[in-house]
Parts: sequence; structure tokens; C-alpha cells
Amino acid sequence: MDGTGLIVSSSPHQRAAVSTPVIMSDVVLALMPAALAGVWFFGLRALAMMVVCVAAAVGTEAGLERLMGKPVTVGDYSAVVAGLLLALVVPPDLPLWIGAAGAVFAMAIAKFIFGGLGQNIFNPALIGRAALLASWPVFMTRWRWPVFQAPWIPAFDAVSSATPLALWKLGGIKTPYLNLFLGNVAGSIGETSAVAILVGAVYLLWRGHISLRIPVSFIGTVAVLAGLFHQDPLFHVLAGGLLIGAFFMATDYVTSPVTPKGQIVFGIGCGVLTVFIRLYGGYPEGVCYAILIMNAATALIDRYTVPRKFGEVKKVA
Amino acid sequence: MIYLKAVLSLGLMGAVFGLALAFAAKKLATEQDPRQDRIAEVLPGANCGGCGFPGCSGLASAIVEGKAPVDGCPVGGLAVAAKVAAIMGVDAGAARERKVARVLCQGSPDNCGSRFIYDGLADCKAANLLAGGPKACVYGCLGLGSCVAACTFDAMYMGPDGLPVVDQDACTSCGRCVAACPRGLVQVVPASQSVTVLCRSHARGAEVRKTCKVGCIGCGLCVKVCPTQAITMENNLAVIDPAKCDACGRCAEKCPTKCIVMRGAKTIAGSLAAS
Amino acid sequence: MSFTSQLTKGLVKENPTFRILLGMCPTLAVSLAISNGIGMGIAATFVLVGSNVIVSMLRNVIPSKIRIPCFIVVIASFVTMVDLVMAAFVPKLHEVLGIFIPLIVVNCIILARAEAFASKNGVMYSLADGIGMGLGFTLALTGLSAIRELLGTGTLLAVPDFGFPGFKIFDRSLAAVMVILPPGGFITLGLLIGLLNSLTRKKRKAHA
Amino acid sequence: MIAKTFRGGIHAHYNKEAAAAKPTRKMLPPPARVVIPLHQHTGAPCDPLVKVGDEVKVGQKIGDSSARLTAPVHASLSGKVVAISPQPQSGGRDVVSIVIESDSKEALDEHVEPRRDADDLSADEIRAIVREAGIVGLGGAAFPTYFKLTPPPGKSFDTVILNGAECEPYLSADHRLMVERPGDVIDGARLLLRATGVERAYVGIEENKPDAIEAIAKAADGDGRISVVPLRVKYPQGAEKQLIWAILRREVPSGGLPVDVGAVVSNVGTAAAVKDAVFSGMPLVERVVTVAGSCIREPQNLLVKVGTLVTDLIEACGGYSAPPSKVIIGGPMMGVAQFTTDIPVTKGTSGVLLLGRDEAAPTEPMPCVRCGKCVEACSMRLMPLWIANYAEAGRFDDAERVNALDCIECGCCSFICPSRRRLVQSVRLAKFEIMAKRRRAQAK
Amino acid sequence: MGEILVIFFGGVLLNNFILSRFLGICPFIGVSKQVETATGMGMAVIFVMGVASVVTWVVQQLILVPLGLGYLQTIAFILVIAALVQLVEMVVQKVSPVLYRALGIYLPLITTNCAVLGVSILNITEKYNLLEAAVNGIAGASGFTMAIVLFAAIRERMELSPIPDSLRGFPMALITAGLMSIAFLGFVGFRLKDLFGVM
Amino acid sequence: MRDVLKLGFILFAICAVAAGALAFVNDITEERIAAQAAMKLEHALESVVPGAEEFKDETDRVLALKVAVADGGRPEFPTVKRVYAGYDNGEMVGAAFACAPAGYGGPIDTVVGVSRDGVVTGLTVVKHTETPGLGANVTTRQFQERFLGLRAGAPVKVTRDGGQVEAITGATISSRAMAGAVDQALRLFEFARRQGVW
Ligand SMILES: Cc1cc2nc3c(=O)[nH]c(=O)nc-3n(C[C@H](O)[C@H](O)[C@H](O)COP(=O)(O)O)c2cc1C
Ligand SMILES: Cc1cc2nc3c(=O)[nH]c(=O)nc-3n(C[C@H](O)[C@H](O)[C@H](O)COP(=O)(O)O)c2cc1C
Ligand SMILES: Cc1cc2nc3c(=O)[nH]c(=O)nc-3n(C[C@H](O)[C@H](O)[C@H](O)COP(=O)(O)O)c2cc1C
Ligand SMILES: Cc1cc2nc3c(=O)[nH]c(=O)nc-3n(C[C@H](O)[C@H](O)[C@H](O)CO)c2cc1C
Ligand code: SF4
Ligand code: SF4
Ligand code: SF4
Ligand code: SF4
Ligand code: FES
Repeated sequence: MDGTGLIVSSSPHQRAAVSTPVIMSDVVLALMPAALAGVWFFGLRALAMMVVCVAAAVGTEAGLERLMGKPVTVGDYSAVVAGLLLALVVPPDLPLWIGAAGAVFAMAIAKFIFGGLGQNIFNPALIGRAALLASWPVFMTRWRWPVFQAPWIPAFDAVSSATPLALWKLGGIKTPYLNLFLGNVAGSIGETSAVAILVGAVYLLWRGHISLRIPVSFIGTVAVLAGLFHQDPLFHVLAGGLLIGAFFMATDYVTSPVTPKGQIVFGIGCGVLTVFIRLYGGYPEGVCYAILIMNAATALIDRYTVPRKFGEVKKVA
Repeated sequence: MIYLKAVLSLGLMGAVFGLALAFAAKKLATEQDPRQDRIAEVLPGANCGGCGFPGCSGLASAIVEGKAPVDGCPVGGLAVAAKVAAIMGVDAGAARERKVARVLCQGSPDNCGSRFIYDGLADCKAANLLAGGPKACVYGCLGLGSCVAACTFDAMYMGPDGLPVVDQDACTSCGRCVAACPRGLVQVVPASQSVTVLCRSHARGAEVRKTCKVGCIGCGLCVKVCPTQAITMENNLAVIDPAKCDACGRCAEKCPTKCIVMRGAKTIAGSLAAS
Repeated sequence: MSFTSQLTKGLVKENPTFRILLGMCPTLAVSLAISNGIGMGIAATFVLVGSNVIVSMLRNVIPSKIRIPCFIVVIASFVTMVDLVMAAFVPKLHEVLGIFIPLIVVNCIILARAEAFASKNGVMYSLADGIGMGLGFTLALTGLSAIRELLGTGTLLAVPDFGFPGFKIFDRSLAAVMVILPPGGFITLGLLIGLLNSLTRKKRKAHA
Repeated sequence: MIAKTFRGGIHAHYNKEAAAAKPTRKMLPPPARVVIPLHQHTGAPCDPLVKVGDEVKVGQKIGDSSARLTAPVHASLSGKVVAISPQPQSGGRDVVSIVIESDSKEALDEHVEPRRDADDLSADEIRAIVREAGIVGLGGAAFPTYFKLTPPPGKSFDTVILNGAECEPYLSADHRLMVERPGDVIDGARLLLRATGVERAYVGIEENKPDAIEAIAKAADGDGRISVVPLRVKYPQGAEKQLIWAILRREVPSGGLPVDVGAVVSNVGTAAAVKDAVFSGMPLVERVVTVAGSCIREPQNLLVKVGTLVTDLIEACGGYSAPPSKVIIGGPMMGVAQFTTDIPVTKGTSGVLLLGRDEAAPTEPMPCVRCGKCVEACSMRLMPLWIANYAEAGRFDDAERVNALDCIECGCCSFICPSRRRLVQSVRLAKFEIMAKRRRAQAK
Repeated sequence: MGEILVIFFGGVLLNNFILSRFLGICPFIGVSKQVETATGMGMAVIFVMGVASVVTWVVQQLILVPLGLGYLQTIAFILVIAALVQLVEMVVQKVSPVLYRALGIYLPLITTNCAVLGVSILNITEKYNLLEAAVNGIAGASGFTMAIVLFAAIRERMELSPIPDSLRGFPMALITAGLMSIAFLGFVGFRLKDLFGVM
Repeated sequence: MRDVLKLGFILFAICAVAAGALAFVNDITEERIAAQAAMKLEHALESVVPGAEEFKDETDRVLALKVAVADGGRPEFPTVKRVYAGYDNGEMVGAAFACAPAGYGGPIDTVVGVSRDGVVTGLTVVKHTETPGLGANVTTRQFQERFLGLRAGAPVKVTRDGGQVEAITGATISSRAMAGAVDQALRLFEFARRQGVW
């Protein structure tokens, strides 16, 4: 009675090789240069933060799934990505327990209760960061300049504990491009080194996991608007979390629009908000909030940027 | 003086607005049967759509307009029908019998095998569209639980044998499960109906024998043994007329594949279990 | 339905905050500290009771077309009275609750009770309903405030304006400030309602 | 010249080499019996013209219908009719079929004879011949070709497009045909031009078949009306709406047909079949089937008689090299998985694919991560993830609102989805339910 | 002009009624299941708040202040608002029964929508002139509308998500609003005055 | 028409009764409330200008000065809202400046006291909407004491901006606002004194 034992499924019977876990682990791989740069510049403390955040994120996801009797899905690596990204966007000297608390909040509140992978509205890592900033602002705004100094990296001795954006915003001091590019400046663990981030970004682009639509429209908008406000565009692109945000966080599939047009709108929106918060906001940096605010608008953007379907009769004006 | 000012100014404002409102109410009055709101209030408010109208307020307006009967809500049952009838000023009519859903198939994987390995959506309709579904019997339950998913009253669950089970107490006879089943295996029947043929196969006996241990093979023994002539053979399937059946249970006893069952008997698989 | 059951239903079964889900704004806005919660709860209860009684008394006089303005006027009168009296005789308390008191007028619970209950029931029942709902509101507010005060400041029962620092549970620098900011209000209340839901749901399943 | 293409689509592994490298072979010996379904085309099923026990000859018409949209069927073997009964067919359906047992004589029906006046036939005459020959589209949909060649009232053609894209992985029947019989394809094209009264024809061929492009271009050399258009290698380049867009930059309106933009699209094999029918008088009783996949011993293109059981076909290719886990009629992108090989090759069968355990292993779908790849890949520019989400939630009205019905089931979305979601199946479910609802509404 | 812009963007972004002031939460959560109804509700609120701002300002400046009846502010305002909303309700019921059905019990709730009374009182405490008061009312309502429409789109998406049962609906709405509110913390401390060149 | 009038009348009656009741309550409470408010101001002023017997509101006098001197109409002391001079036995002993600098969550209503010889003698926050636990620390004695004894001359700034006052950790914005208020109070005092107001 068991039939022929043949498998019957709906077409297509051939699938692309790339699967979600593969993409997620590629993102982890792509973050490695930035992570290594973080360890290089901020010491083993940075490594400890990454380990703690990843462990807390993975543990929270697995624990909650076990608790609710759902299948455990940490094998898709998305929790690893979230935990790692959170670690990369917090200050190096943040107490580890605060990092862990952020990861738990991110995974439990921003992701799990929304239904897990793919269902969350807001970028978990960024919610984690924003929640930490709102909860422990004192710890979250304590910066440090890198431990590592090499003769070939130009030394730039500014006020010891401010990020380039804060230095510029409060004191009008502009950090040299080369420092920003290499990353020996104060800032979050993984955001300082532009070159490391770009290496990872190129890898993701080459693998086809992300498209240029969001990063280019995001970064482009920041550069153009900064120029319009008589700021230095290159400084604004290199300083702060713009690069890691544009390539790794605004591109998070789950929380950005699915339509090509929508992605461009999203990027532009992020760019505009970033510049305005940087120039006029209460914080020196606006990337995190800009992305989160646009996350809130993603569902609406999708709705209004549906592609014109093939063969749709054009409306006669 | 202070008092006068306060009383007069606020009082006048009140008066002005009172007049404006009263005037507007007159000018802008919309025709709405007051009974509609009252009916909407007594309806269960589940907005399940089981009545065929868009939600409870939809049914309320339909009832008021005479487009739906006072017992149009399958969920509320008699109690609600009576209240609605009272509002509408009519008799609820003959007491409507309580109905429940039943699944007319006992073809668990043990009883009825499969034709192939299905790799696809866990949805009976989708599976049914794919080469006619993996079930060996093309009339049998696919066991993917679309009916269970459709029930918004938590009245169905998948039993241990891979067949859906109706919780007879929780079922409101809304009929969503009926619409969800691609094979027409779920039917809403009077709760009192006790003898049921749990098979919908119109295949010839020999074929049924090949595919399923508990299917109706159309042997006709039940027709012969029924004292009230309640059973007829329609297209290789025994059909019981509930009006004639007096629940003697002889057919169930005689049926060689045990596809006719009596409610309450311990042996019943599928829908009638555990109530 | 007896007087007592009218009185108790507001505590749990029909708790205005957790079950009927009304009056969210003041709930979220004032639940920063237990002292706020209790003060607000008492003031609201007073208004609720007063307006319920008056509305119930007037229910046959007020035509339905203008019932909302009428109810609102009644409610606003009570609120203004509380406001004035407090300002005059207990200025310290008034200062603590100051900005929240006019908010009582627009607390959805009060109008909702006037509409849904007092305008259809007798004076005694309406009185009971008012007290019950008021206490339910107070209870919910206090519970929520306790959580937020503890997590957000590390203390419990602090009344800074009276110079009482409260009981220190852990160091302030460790407290998660966000809990007493707007997001914390939303999220804490959401989780709390979810928790109560899952508790009562489990109970229902256990019954079945 | 830059190869033309459309927006969207995917790049799949083509796996064509194994069969495409070899010349087409005729299946010999012919099968001992054939099962000829009376319904193997779009349109009304045929009524049998023979009885059990009748003797039939190759090319003899054995089924036809008086319906407007239909295609007659012909015997592909000479021998005796042993049964007329429902027989399993591709897709798990049973279809009334005529079963013929061979007498091994291969005797031709008397109607089958070369036509000498083939060059002077009028459009109507060509269409009549095409109909009588039971020619349907060989590109997959098996749409009766004569019907397609007749423009509906008020509409007209200006272009004939021959579809030589063959974008489905594994399949290479059209490729071999174009290389081996380019003259017949071009003759067929000329007949189609005459039948439609059009002066312009294009043959669209994907760039990965340079030999076919060359052969067809050479055959068409000197006929200024016919030109070859190289196409970018991208699936579904051969889908007619995408093909028309690539070649003519015209967009077939939603719910419309090629004729709405003045085009008629036919598969190159169909054109060759038209040529055969007109010149040699041979109805459509044979077709080329690509047999491929990791489980077949000798992958190849085989010219087989319509009605041959797939089981026999596999035998003719040396049998299995490993037990297959999946048997597919058609290509891997649009083909239909079977649970048995006891089904006949029909006019629409372009390939038989035998996939092993690795390629066919069931995949566990993960939640949609909203990567948007399906949106980018959709050849109809739909929102596959939305349609699927709604379908899975049973919200078919919403699925309809987001254009489920425009889906051509090309499979790009499922192919590309990194979460392995069953998008096409969901969309298909939605389409089925929407159509069912429409039918119910109409019945009311 | 600059000050008007400051008031407007301040109301929409910085002091968003829903996300940072906790005013008007009940309709925000009740009428946000669909983008269409949310938009309708938003429009109704914009209208009501705009008109209410003007009318209450007039009542305050022309009646209460001259007569020295400041203590009647709350009661007078709420009376005006209640009557106004009811008028709107009647008009909507007449003009668009569909919208009326969709807004259900929430139209009357605009009356008690804290936001309307809140904005009226704010207009007075901030010492706005008539134009500024009107702009402030519209701004507050626009902020409400923005939040509710974004939120409705999110809810439509969440509709299909496997959210734990006990959190479905209301709790999830609150939590999502909380996360939105975290995102909007980004506007805290925003120097609109500098942006628009106002002292 | 009759019922229209009736509705009008009912609402009139209810409003009238409500108004009457409130007028009554107001009557009893009005004076006390006014007294409370006055007391509160008095309290604040006394706490920042020790030794003053009575205060006079001299806002108009002082701010009028500024308008005459400042060009372009751009007010130089925008956060200063009111100015009170404190007298003891008719002798001016100090001035209190009610300021509303923009903090993190909105204006911080502060009163800054300056003694006759131009030294900050006191500081009190009347009303604020800063974040509890952060900016709200501007109300703490510990923070306010950092300003005592400052005098006009070097501008008052937080250390981060190169000044002398240490900011509250994590609440630079609030601290900066307070520093700004003190700075303006001191400068206005100096200015007024030089103009010969006192
Ligand atoms: C996704 C998709 C892919 C297709 N690919 C091909 C193809 O590669 N070659 C082909 O001849 N027809 C292909 N077709 C069928 C064509 O759309 C069209 O029906 C056919 O070319 C018409 O010719 P016919 O009627 O002669 O078969 C495809 C259809 C779809 C929907
Ligand atoms: C009712 C009907 C009428 C059609 N009429 C025409 C026609 O006039 N011209 C044409 O080129 N194709 C016509 N077609 C065929 C379609 O264009 C198309 O070839 C067929 O549906 C299969 O396409 P596919 O292989 O791309 O799925 C018709 C199809 C149907 C169902
Ligand atoms: C939720 C939240 C509340 C805050 N509240 C205040 C505040 O009340 N006062 C203040 O000056 N800064 C406040 N901040 C701003 C940060 O602490 C800001 O980074 C800091 O003021 C900048 O100064 P710093 O140089 O000390 O980091 C708050 C930030 C957040 C995220
Ligand atoms: C390109 C890409 C970027 C991602 N960025 C983030 C991110 O910024 N934050 C995060 O929590 N997860 C990120 N993820 C992981 C995952 O998508 C995310 O946790 C989902 O939001 C979980 O549903 C990213 C994944 C990919 C593929
Ligand atoms: S079992 Fe079927 S009929 Fe009964 S409540 Fe559930 S869906 Fe409705
Ligand atoms: S009864 Fe029907 S819907 Fe339910 S599981 Fe069986 S086949 Fe599926
Ligand atoms: S939705 Fe349909 S047309 Fe679009 S990619 Fe999927 S199968 Fe192809
Ligand atoms: S390709 Fe798959 S995962 Fe990506 S958006 Fe489409 S359905 Fe979702
Ligand atoms: S309490 Fe504010 S709207 Fe309900």
C-alpha cells in the first residue's frame, strides 16, 4: 500500500544553491574584517563583548523557543548575526552584562515575540543598541581611543574620549581621513574601520547577498545632503556608523522593503534622517535611529512601491 | 456676580451646543433601524463569517432587512436566536437542532497508505492539487489538517492517528472546516445523529479493498440488514437517511470493514472519538 | 448580579486596564512611580464614583442625542473640583499629581463607564461599579508602576517631592532608565497584559 | 549585437550537455503498445472514432471532436485497438485513452501522402491541414495550433515569432532540431507566415546555442522576411510574453494574448511539425523527447511515438543507472512530478527527467526572510511572497488583489528563494481557489 | 514662518502625541488594523483637532479670560470638544456610512481622546496665538496620523506572523508602539529652531 | 422645534448647575490657591537670595534696558524670563533671575540668585521635564552647589566645553542648559549694574 516511493512536489524541481543559513553565515564571514579590526584596535575586551553578545542572542532564541515548544532555529545563524552586529555597535568598554542585556532584549522583544526569523519589524541589533542607549546612557556614551598604535598609522591625539562625530559636533575638530579610513579612532567596536567594513561589504555584494540599492542611496543621500548643508561629505561618510549601518544593517532583509523601488526610498529616507539627526539632533550620531525609523515605515513603503506588473495597462493620462 | 457670570456663560455655551446638536440631529438624521444595534449587541461578536455575511454587524443588518433569518448565526445557537427573535418580535420558530461537524473518514496512515512521498505545503487543498494527493484513496483524508487550521473555535485538533478530531462540545457548526476540506470529508450533521458512515469513497469495492482497510466496499450488507430501509447504496457508497434511521445499530455490527459506526462506541476512530 | 459582584468585577474579571483596555494614556503616563499610581488611582476613583452616581441619577432625564456632552460636563465638574480642592488644601500632593489631574477628564474609562454602565443602571449599582472600576484601575496602575519604578530607578515607593527616597533595591546607576521612558511604558504594559492572558488562558485549558 | 532579453528571471544550471551533444535518435524498436489519450491538448477532449477490436494504421485519425477548440488524435502504431478506457496520465489524472497493440507492420494510413501543391496553399487550407493533423504547440502548453493561427475578430497579426529559446534546463530537443533540421524549421516558418498573412518572422534562440543560431540563419538566408534573434541566456526567456517583450518590446496586456500585440508565437518544433503535415501529409504522431537526469543510463533526445509509455522510453535509453527519487515530465522548472512511469508520452511531453536522491531530496521550508529575491526574479514582476503568504493564510481574495492570476508559474521565485519556500505551489493554490470562486460566482 | 514650521515639525516628530506624549492611545490601538481605516481616522482627528484648537482658543480668549473664569477651562473645553465631535460624527454618518462603520465606537472616543483636550490646553499654556494654536492642533493630529498609518501597515504585516497567542492583538500593538517609540527617541533633543533659523 | 429647544435647555441646565457648583468651589479655594502660588515663588526666591526681606518684580525695568542697547532686536538674554530684586530694609541685597533654558526634554524652569556683589548665591529648579535619573539630577543639591560662588567674568560653561562646571554624567545637555542659565543671569546682572539700575 505504500505506492512507488517516488517523491512528488510542485515545480520547480531545481533550486538555487544559496539558502538562508548560507547567507547568514556569509554575513558573519563578511563581518569578520570589522570584528578583527575591533579586536585589533580595542583589545580582547572587544572579543569578549562579541562572544557574550552572540552567546546571549543565541541562548535567548534557543531558550525561548524551547520554552514555547517551538522548533529551535538557531541553526539558521540569524541570531549569530544579530548578536555579532550588536557587539560591533556598542562602545568597547561597555560592561559585558549590559551587552548581554541588549542581546536578550533584542532577541526576545524585537524578534521572538514577533514570530521569529523574518517576522520582526525592527532591526533587532539596532533595537538592542537603542534600548541600551536609553537605559544606560552613561555607559553607552563612554568612548575610548584605540589601544593599538603603529608607526604607520598617523597618530591623532584629540580629546581622549570622544568619537570623531562628537569631536566635530561639539568642538569642530575634524579627524583626518586616513584615521577614519583605517579605524584608529574612538567609536563602537566594529564601526571605526572603514576599510574593514568595505572589505566585508564587497564580499556580500560579490556573493549577491545584498544589492547596492540601499547602501548607495543611503550613503549617497548623506553625502549630497551634507554637501548641501556645507559640510564635508567625505567626513560624514567615513565617520560614525554610516558604513556599517548602510552595508550591514539597513540591508537586513527582514526589516527593509522587498521591492526594488522601495529599497531606494528606504535608503534615501535613512540618509535624510541621518544627516538631520547628526546636524540638528540631540545625539552626535543618527544612523541607528534613522534605520529604526525607516524600519517602522518599511511596511508602508512596500505597499506603495509594488512594481508595475508585466502587462499592466498603463493609465492614460 | 461671579456666580452669575459662571452660570450664564457656561450655561449659554451648553445651550448653544445643545441646540446645535439637536438641530443637526434633525437635519442629518440617518435612517437606521434601532433594532440593528440591539441585535448586534446580542450576537456573539466572533465575526467569524459563518453566517455568510461580513461579520456580526453584517448579519445584524441583514436580519433587520429581512435578508437573513433570526437564527442566521450558526455560532450563537438557540439562545442567541431566541434573543434576536425577541428583538425582531417574531418567534424563533421550531427549535433549531444543535449541529456539529464530523469527519467522514477513518483512513489513518495505518489503514490507508500513500501513493507517493509528498513534498509540499502542509495544506490539504494544495496537496490535493498535486497529482491528486498522496493518499492511496483519492476520496480519503489527506491528514494535513486544513480543517483544523480553519476552525477558529479551537474545536478541532489532529488526533494521534493523523486524522482530525472534532471536539463536539466546542464545535459551533460554523462550517469553516467543511469549506476547508478539498475532499468534502467534513460535514455538519445534527448532533443527535448517532449512526454514521465514515467513508466517502465512490470507488468500486475491489479498488477500495486494495487501498483501504476501513473503507466502504459497497457490499450492501447494511442495506439488507437495516430494518427501517434507511440505507441506500449510492454509487458504491452506503448512505443513511437520518430521518428513517432509528439507531438500532445493526448495520454497524454487520459492516465488514467497520466503516459504519455508532456514536458512543469505544471503537470509533476519527471524528467521533472523545466527546 | 449583586452589589458585591458589581464591586469586585472591576478588580480582575473586567479590569478596565487589563481586560477592557481603556484609559491607556494616563496609565502609561503616570505609572512611573508607585506613589503616582496610587495618587492618580484615588483621584480617578473619586471622579469615577461621583460621575457614575450623578449620571445614573440623571439617566432618565438626559436625552440620548446630547448624552455625551452632558456626561462630559458632569465628569469635568468633578475633575475640576478635585483639582481645585487639592490645590488649595493639599498643595504638596497637588504638585505631585498636578499635570495628571486634568487628564482624568479624558480618561476613556470614565466616560466609558458612564456610557456603558451608569446610564443603564441604578444608583447603587453604579456606585459599586464606580468603586470597583476605580479600584481596578488603581490596582493596575500600582502594579505597573511598581515594575517600572523598580526596574527604571532601582527603588520602590519613592516619593521624592515629600523627600522620601523610597526603598533602595539596587544601585541607581544599574537601573534601566528606558523602563520609565515612553517605550518602557508601552512594552511593560504589553508584556504584562500578555502575561495575564497566558495565565488565564492556561486556566481555561486546565478546566476543559 | 547585444542579445535581447526581459526584466527578471534567473540563471539556473543548464545540465544540457549530456543529451545535447548527441544526435537525435529514433526510438527503435517501436513500442509494442501505445496509450493515446483522447485529451492531450488545451480545449475539448476528443470522442473516439474507433471501437475496441478495430484495426488501425499509423496516421489514422482515431479521435476528434466537434468543439471549436480541440485537436484530433491519430494512431501512432498500426495494430489493434485493445481498450478504450481511462488510463493514468501525467499529473495523476485518469484520461480516457485508446490503447493500441502493435502488429509490428508500421503500415501507413492511406491519407498520409506527400502533397505536391504544398507551395500554393491558401491560408485557410494550411490551417485546415494543421487542424486535421492534430498539431498542437510542442512548447509545452499543447495549445491547438490552427486555433492560434486564426486571429479573433477585430484583431490581426503582424509578426510571427518562432520560439527556439529552450530555456528549460536539461531539455535540448529544440536545440537538436534546429541543428539537424534547420530547413524544416524555416519551411515551417514560411508556412506560418502564409497561414497568418504576415511578412515578418523572427526566430528567437538563446546565445548558448551558437550552432543552432548559425544553422537557422543559414537556412533562412535569402528570405528577407525571416531573421534570427540571439537572446540572452536567462530563464524563462522562452515564455511567450517575455519572448515577445525581448524581441518586439511589446508588452502583452495582463490577461491578454500575444495576438493583442499582433504576435503569434510558436515553438520551432511546432513549425517543423507544420512543415511535415503540409508537405508529407503526416499528422502529429511522433515527437522528440529529451530523456535526461542523473538516473538515466544514456541521456539523449529520442524521437518517439505519441502514446509510448514512459517505462518503455526509459528502457530504450538503457534503463536506470540508479533508482530515481523523482520522475518529471517536462523540464525541472515547469515540469510535473510523477508517481509512476506507467503513463504515456503525449504531444506536449518535451522531456522526461529522472532525478536522484540528492537532487530530489525534500527540503524543509524556512520562514520568508523578505530578501526580495523572488520579487526581483519574478518574470511577471509580481510579489510572490505576498501571494504565497495570503494563500497560506487562506486569504485568497487578498491573493487575487495582489495579482495571483498573472503568475505564469515559471518557478523563478521558488528557484531563487533562499528560504526554500513553496511559492509556486502556494500561488497555484491561490489561482485554483480564485478560479473556483469565480466559477461559483458565475454559476449563481 | 519659521516658528510655524517649528511648531508643526515639533508636533509631528519631536513631541509625537502617541509615541512620546501618551495622548490618544486608545484610538491609536483600536483603529489601526487596516491602513484605510487608520487613514480615515487620522483625517477625522486632524479635522477635529484643527477645529477644536481654534474654537477652544476663541472660547478661552474671548469668554473665559475676559470674565475671569479660568477655572472653567477644562469643563468649557471639553464641552466644546464633545459637541464638536458629535457634530462630526453625525456628518460622517450621513456622508460616508462606510467610514462610520469602520470607525465604530472610536468616533465618540475622539471626544475623550486625550489628544484633543490635551492640545487645546497646551495651546493655552504655550501662549500660542490663534494661527499657532491652529497649526499646533493640526501638527499634533498629523503626528497622530503618521503614527497610526505606519502602525496600521505594520499590523497588516503582523497579521500573518506566528505571534504567541497570548500576545496577539492588543499586547503586541503596545509592544510595537513601544519599539516605534524607541525609534522616535532619535528625535529627542532635536534643535528644530536651529534648523529653521528661529531664536 | 419643541424638542430642539428642550435639548438646548437640558444642556443649559446641566452646564449651569455645573458652573454654579464649580464657581462655589472656586470661591472657597481661590484665595488659598493664589496664596500657595505666591508662597511657592516667595520660597524659591528666598532660597536663592538669602537675606532678602521682600522681593520686587523688576523685570520690565531690567529687560527694557536690554532692548535699548541690544541692536537688531535680537534679545541677548533669551532664557531670562523674569527678574526680581531682593531688598532688606529697602536696601538691594541681590537679584533672582527666573530662567527657562532648553534642556534635553524641554525648558527647565530655574531661578538663579545673584548677590549684590555679583556672586551666585543660589539655584533652584522649579519645574522640568528631564529624564529621571539623568537630566533630572539638575534638581540635586550636589549639582546645584557646583555653581555657587561663581561670578561674572569668565563665561559659565561645562568642563566639556572648556568651562569650570562639571556636568552631570550622561546629561551634558541638561547641565549645559543650567550653565547657560547661570551665565546669562550673571551677565544680565553685571549689565544692569553697570547701567546703574541697582
Ligand atoms: C515559464 C515558461 C517557459 C517557457 N519556455 C519555453 C521554451 O523554452 N521554449 C518554448 O518553445 N516554449 C516555452 N514556453 C511556452 C511558450 O510560452 C509558448 O507557449 C510557446 O512558445 C508557444 O508555442 P507552441 O504553441 O508552438 O508551443 C514557456 C512557457 C513558460 C510559461
Ligand atoms: C482561449 C484561448 C485563445 C487563444 N488565442 C490565441 C491567439 O489568438 N493567438 C495566439 O497567439 N495564442 C492564443 N492562445 C494561446 C496562448 O497564447 C498560449 O500559447 C497558450 O495559452 C499557452 O501558452 P504558454 O505555453 O506560454 O503557457 C490562446 C489561448 C487560449 C486559452
Ligand atoms: C533615553 C535618553 C534619555 C536622555 N536623557 C537626557 C537628559 O535628561 N539630559 C541630558 O542632558 N541628556 C540626556 N540624554 C542624552 C545622552 O545622555 C547624551 O548622550 C548626553 O547628554 C550627551 O552628553 P555626554 O557628552 O555626557 O555623552 C538622554 C539620552 C537618552 C537615550
Ligand atoms: C544582509 C543581512 C543583514 C543583516 N543585518 C542585520 C542587522 O542589522 N541586525 C540584526 O539583528 N540582524 C541582521 N541580520 C540577520 C537577520 O536577518 C535578522 O536578525 C532578522 O531581522 C531576524 O528576523 C542580517 C541578515 C542579512 C542577510
Ligand atoms: S469544527 Fe468546523 S463547524 Fe465546528 S466550529 Fe470548528 S470549523 Fe466550525
Ligand atoms: S478532513 Fe479534509 S481538510 Fe481535514 S485533514 Fe482530512 S483532507 Fe484535510
Ligand atoms: S510568481 Fe509566478 S510568474 Fe512570478 S516568479 Fe513566481 S511562478 Fe514566476
Ligand atoms: S525569495 Fe523567499 S525569502 Fe526571499 S522574499 Fe521571496 S519568499 Fe521571502
Ligand atoms: S485614555 Fe487616552 S485615548 Fe484613551
